[in-house]
Amino acid sequence: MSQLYPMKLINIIANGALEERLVNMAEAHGTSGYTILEARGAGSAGLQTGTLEGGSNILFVLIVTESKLAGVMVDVEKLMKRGHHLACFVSDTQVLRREKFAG
Amino acid sequence: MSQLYPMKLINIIANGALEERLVNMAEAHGTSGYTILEARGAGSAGLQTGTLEGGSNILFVLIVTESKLAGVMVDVEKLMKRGHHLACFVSDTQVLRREKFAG
Amino acid sequence: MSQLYPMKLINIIANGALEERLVNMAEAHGTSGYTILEARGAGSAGLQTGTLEGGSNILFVLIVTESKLAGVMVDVEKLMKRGHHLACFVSDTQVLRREKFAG
Amino acid sequence: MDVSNLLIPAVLFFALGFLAQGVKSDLKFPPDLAKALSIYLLIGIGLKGGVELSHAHLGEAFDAVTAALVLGFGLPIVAYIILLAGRLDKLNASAIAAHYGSVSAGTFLTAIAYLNAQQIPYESYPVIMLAIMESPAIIVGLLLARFSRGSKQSNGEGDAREHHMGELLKDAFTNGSVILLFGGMLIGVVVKPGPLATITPFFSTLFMGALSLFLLEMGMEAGKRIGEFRRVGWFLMAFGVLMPLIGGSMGLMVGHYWLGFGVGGSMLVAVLGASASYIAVPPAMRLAIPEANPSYYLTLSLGVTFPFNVIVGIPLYHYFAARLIGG
Amino acid sequence: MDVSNLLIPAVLFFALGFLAQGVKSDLKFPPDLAKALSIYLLIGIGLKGGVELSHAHLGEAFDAVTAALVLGFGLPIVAYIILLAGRLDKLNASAIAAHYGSVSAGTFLTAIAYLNAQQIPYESYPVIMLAIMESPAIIVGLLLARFSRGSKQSNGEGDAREHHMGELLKDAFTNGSVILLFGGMLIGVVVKPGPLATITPFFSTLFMGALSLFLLEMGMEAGKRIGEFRRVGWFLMAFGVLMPLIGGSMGLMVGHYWLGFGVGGSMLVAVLGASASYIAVPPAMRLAIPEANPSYYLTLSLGVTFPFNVIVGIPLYHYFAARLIGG
Amino acid sequence: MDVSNLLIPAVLFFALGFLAQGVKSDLKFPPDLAKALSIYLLIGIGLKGGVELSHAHLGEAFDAVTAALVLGFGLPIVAYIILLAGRLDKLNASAIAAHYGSVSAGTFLTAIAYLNAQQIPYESYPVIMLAIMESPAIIVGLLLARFSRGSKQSNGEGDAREHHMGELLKDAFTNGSVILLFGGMLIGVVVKPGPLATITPFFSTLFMGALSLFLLEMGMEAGKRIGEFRRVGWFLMAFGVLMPLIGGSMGLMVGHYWLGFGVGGSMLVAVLGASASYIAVPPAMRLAIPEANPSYYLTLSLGVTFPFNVIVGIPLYHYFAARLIGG
Ligand SMILES: Nc1ncnc2c1ncn2[C@@H]1O[C@H](COP(=O)(O)O)[C@@H](O)[C@H]1O
Ligand SMILES: Nc1ncnc2c1ncn2[C@@H]1O[C@H](COP(=O)(O)O)[C@@H](O)[C@H]1O
Ligand SMILES: Nc1ncnc2c1ncn2[C@@H]1O[C@H](COP(=O)(O)O)[C@@H](O)[C@H]1O
Ligand code: NA
Ligand code: NA
Ligand code: NA
Repeated sequence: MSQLYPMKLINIIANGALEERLVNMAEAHGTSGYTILEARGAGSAGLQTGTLEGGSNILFVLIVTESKLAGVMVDVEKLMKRGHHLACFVSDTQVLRREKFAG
Repeated sequence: MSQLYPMKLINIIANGALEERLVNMAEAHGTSGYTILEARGAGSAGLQTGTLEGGSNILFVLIVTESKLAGVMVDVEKLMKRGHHLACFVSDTQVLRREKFAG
Repeated sequence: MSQLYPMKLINIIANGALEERLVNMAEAHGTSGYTILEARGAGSAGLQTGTLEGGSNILFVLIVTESKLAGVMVDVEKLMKRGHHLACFVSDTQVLRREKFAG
Repeated sequence: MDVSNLLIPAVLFFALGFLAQGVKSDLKFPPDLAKALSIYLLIGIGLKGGVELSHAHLGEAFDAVTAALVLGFGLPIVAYIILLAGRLDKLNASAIAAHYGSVSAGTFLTAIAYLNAQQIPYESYPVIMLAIMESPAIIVGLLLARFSRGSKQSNGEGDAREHHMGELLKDAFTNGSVILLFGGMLIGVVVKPGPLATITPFFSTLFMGALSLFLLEMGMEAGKRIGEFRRVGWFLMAFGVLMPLIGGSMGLMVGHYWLGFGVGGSMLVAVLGASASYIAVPPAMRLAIPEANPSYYLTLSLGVTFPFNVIVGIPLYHYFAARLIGG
Repeated sequence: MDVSNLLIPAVLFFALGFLAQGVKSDLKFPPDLAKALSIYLLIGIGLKGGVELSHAHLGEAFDAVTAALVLGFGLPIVAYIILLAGRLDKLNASAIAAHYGSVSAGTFLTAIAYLNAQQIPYESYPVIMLAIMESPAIIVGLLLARFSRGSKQSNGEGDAREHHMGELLKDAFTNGSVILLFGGMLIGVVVKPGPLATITPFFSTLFMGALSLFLLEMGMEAGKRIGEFRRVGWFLMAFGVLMPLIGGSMGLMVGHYWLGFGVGGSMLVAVLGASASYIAVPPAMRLAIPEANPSYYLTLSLGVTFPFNVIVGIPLYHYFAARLIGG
Repeated sequence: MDVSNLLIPAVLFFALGFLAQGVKSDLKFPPDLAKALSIYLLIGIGLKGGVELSHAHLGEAFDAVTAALVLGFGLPIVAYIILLAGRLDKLNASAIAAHYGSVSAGTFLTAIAYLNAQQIPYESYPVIMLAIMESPAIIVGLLLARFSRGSKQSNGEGDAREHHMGELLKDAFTNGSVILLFGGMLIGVVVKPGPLATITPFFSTLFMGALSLFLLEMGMEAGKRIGEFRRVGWFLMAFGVLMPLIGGSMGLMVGHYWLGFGVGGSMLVAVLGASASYIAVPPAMRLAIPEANPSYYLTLSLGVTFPFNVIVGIPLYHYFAARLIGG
């Protein structure tokens, strides 16, 4: 039975314009990497049809160790405090290789 | 340490033709919003290559408060009872701002 | 209140070239299906901008019964042992219809 | 029937895509490319139809429209009866029938390319018939399904369905393909030649090249469906080859005896009758007949009937049109 | 003002898309298609502008650039004052103002198509002005927002913001649209006619057709925004119709009295003044004024002002240009 | 060597994309656009090659094919030796070597545009060589890696691998680029001029414009890789500039002394030798040599060698070809 190790799965849904900021954030916290998916939707910032840059969302996925979670959350809250429209949710997950994500 | 609040993360994978129905459902339950991602795959409805409208899936993501979950599930089951092919799975998650999702 | 049944949600992020292998794996384990989303990102394999086949990721999503998890993990580890660059994480989830996924 | 007639880009690109799948090539098409191309092609046909409609003879146009409606409403019923005779459940039969009553623009355009390559002239009305034939079959499918459900109507869900019905009928006339075809047609009719000429290079000059690219991708799509054949079983597979022959001959009759078209035009009506929709109808059936199994109708229309028509059907319908009319 | 002038492909395709949404058609466009088309169109305009710039009269070009800067810096301030007068909060006012100081290439190109269709000649400088006018309004919006925030500056975040400022200003000049327009322009200037001719079929011959397809999708986008109208409220809705009229008349004055353009040229400057950006500015405002509500400015520029300009504004500005100059 | 020769759209658009990244512009390309364009371009080259092949002299064609095979099998071995000399591990060396033995269609087409711009004639065979050279290097890389793994073979996984091997070899001949190039070529050969002319506007007239758009995006891609330079280190960076010079000179020799091509043709063979694949080979190596680090080979082929060839290499190879042959 392969061993699984607990990690935190951070999901951030925001306008594509925030991509660079989020990537920098991930790198600043020295995560093993990051994943981005194109998304559409609607929320407090209105309709995001995904057709124009100004109306396109991304789903930014970040797997981090428990220890890194707090730090990332602080940065995400900073963005929200500045007024950026984004949805952030965190779930428990497990990964196959701890060393890969514990950087 | 930033406070995180428990929420339910609903995922629905279905043919793109169901998008309007799902969006209406989300709005009927007064969620703070919804997110849609393009997807491909295979299931009981066969191969969904994503190339033609009739064979393209969406991943419909909905974050709701515990209290709203039951109601949404009832609507999803209605769709399934009508025969619609979809996969629905629910996970526990936590969000940064409760007020944003508790609408 | 609609009944929800526990399942395992397997997520694999890898280069698109691995798609066929992953699909075969899912079929080998007799899952009810699989879902694929296009993704970008960065990791130990470097930048994956999604622009060229060689630099495009997929997010491969698989819902399986607790009992099938171990078997799938073994296959995923085989891929990793061969050197394939991929991120695999598993979460607990719940589905609306057990019989749909318990195949 | 000279095989070299099949050596036209449209057919060869389709074959190439099909073959690429056959040898399990890692060739991938961005999913959105096919969607973009089909939008482009539908607008292009619409514009072409509109221009021709603008100097069409009204009486003839009216006949063509009526014939299209007859085929659109009639063929699904024929298909439905055959499918029930094959012991297929009523709901799947309704959904599949709708696909065969409707048309495949890709097949129709391949036939056009085939005729152009051999400099065979053809009437312009079939283009209009193509647009007309998108919707009726969807409605027939809807009604067939509704009656199939029968008793279900009595229970509580019934009302939901009733209420539903109107919306679904509306959908049949507002589905994407219909909007693009008729929209393009209208624009082709009302815009003066001057301004229209500014978009001709895009929508007309490039048309056949774009069609080739589209067919390459459709060839791959068809190839991917082969794996689904075991799902649909032999009876349905046979239906996927038999039905186009029935629809084709009915189309041929209508084209020749009713509309008095020549070899080219009659063959095109045959193609309309023979082809099955894989763009407009599948999403419509997803909503209208959710109980039906999408892998049945997609595999049949895209994986069986489409390749059959492109490779075998078109030259066959041409051959019979020539025999019948003597072109 | 002959209504048949509106019967040009660009306008009709926009209307078709808008209508498709109105009837709730299931017509879907692959999201990436619009992005690809706007990239194509911006390069195309740039190349066109570059070729014209290469045989432009420097003095006149300089005047046009100055005028563009004046409009680009002036219009947002006008918009800002009106919005504050309407009791809109300062940050939303700044963000919206930036959109109206900038321009919409889609609207501009529709105007070009409109002029071509009626064989009305026009000066080439407005193309250059279009490129110039992308950035200034973004900067004005930035500065307005910064002052609006006022006190906030004092607290800790302040420095972060300061530090921020330079980067944001830089963004204004390096945003995608600016790069494509000026890049295309530069290439149009430096490449010799021979090599340039090799890309003309792609970027020039197809241009109007590609524009039609883009406008079809933009029509759908505009249609989708109608649902958001209740969000923005009546005052902003009115602003979305009033502001283009103000910007349009200012543009008309500048075009005629300052730059001495004819009917065609003056009308194009009016369109630059009247149009609001929905491609370059929204993402810029997302970063520069995150506090503002994106559904306000997107709904206004794309859902209200864009349709208004395409259907009503363009012929209107033409009418007044003709009255003023007597073309 | 007149610098103005570099002022051709292809090169300038590539530079524009590279620059856009350099200034951190927010310019984004829809990911699928590059994939769609590369499919289009490969088919386009194939068709062109097919047409030329159809009136090619068989003996000469045979020589060209042989030469292509020699380069395709030889160059990776040269690259491999150099890389091992630089103390790179065997598996990464094998993967990188495969990229340099194969070719870059984007680079080749830029060279074609460069020659056209200066009206320098060139032989048609290099197009065929391009198609031939896609696969051999992949096979060499595979074999090199297999031997590198050595002992591993003995353990249980071995058989898996053995079993694997055939499939991987098959992949080399069925990868997407090969299918499109040879498929296009075949279609170009068998289709009669009449029907072929119907797709020429799409695949041929637009070709250079589409190439410019593709290179714009590739310029951005290359620019994004700069951040990865520290990952690959100095030795590999140097290799990325040195190897094209070696491959280029070998190509030049082959083109001139073996195939007896003129300046244009010899330069094109040099470009085939000098260029490294970034479309077909990376995914192949992902499967064939998973242990290798993809950021090495992608950064080298796309971030170092591609820009080097487009900006410096092509004029350089032309210069030497002219010196050698005296054009
Ligand atoms: N309740 C929700 N469920 C799923 N996605 C949401 C929800 N609320 C917001 N989102 C997504 O998050 C994006 C940004 O949210 P907002 O800040 O509310 O505009 C929206 O465009 C949606 O895609
Ligand atoms: N076990 C599974 N794991 C992941 N995705 C699934 C699974 N089963 C079904 N799906 C997805 O859900 C879609 C609809 O499922 P179905 O109703 O079985 O056709 C499929 O096309 C797949 O994309
Ligand atoms: N910590 C992480 N969080 C989110 N995604 C990741 C993370 N690490 C890797 N990935 C994704 O997994 C892919 C493969 O990872 P790797 O094997 O490290 O190259 C990367 O391209 C990323 O898209
Ligand atoms: Na039919
Ligand atoms: Na303006
Ligand atoms: Na090479």
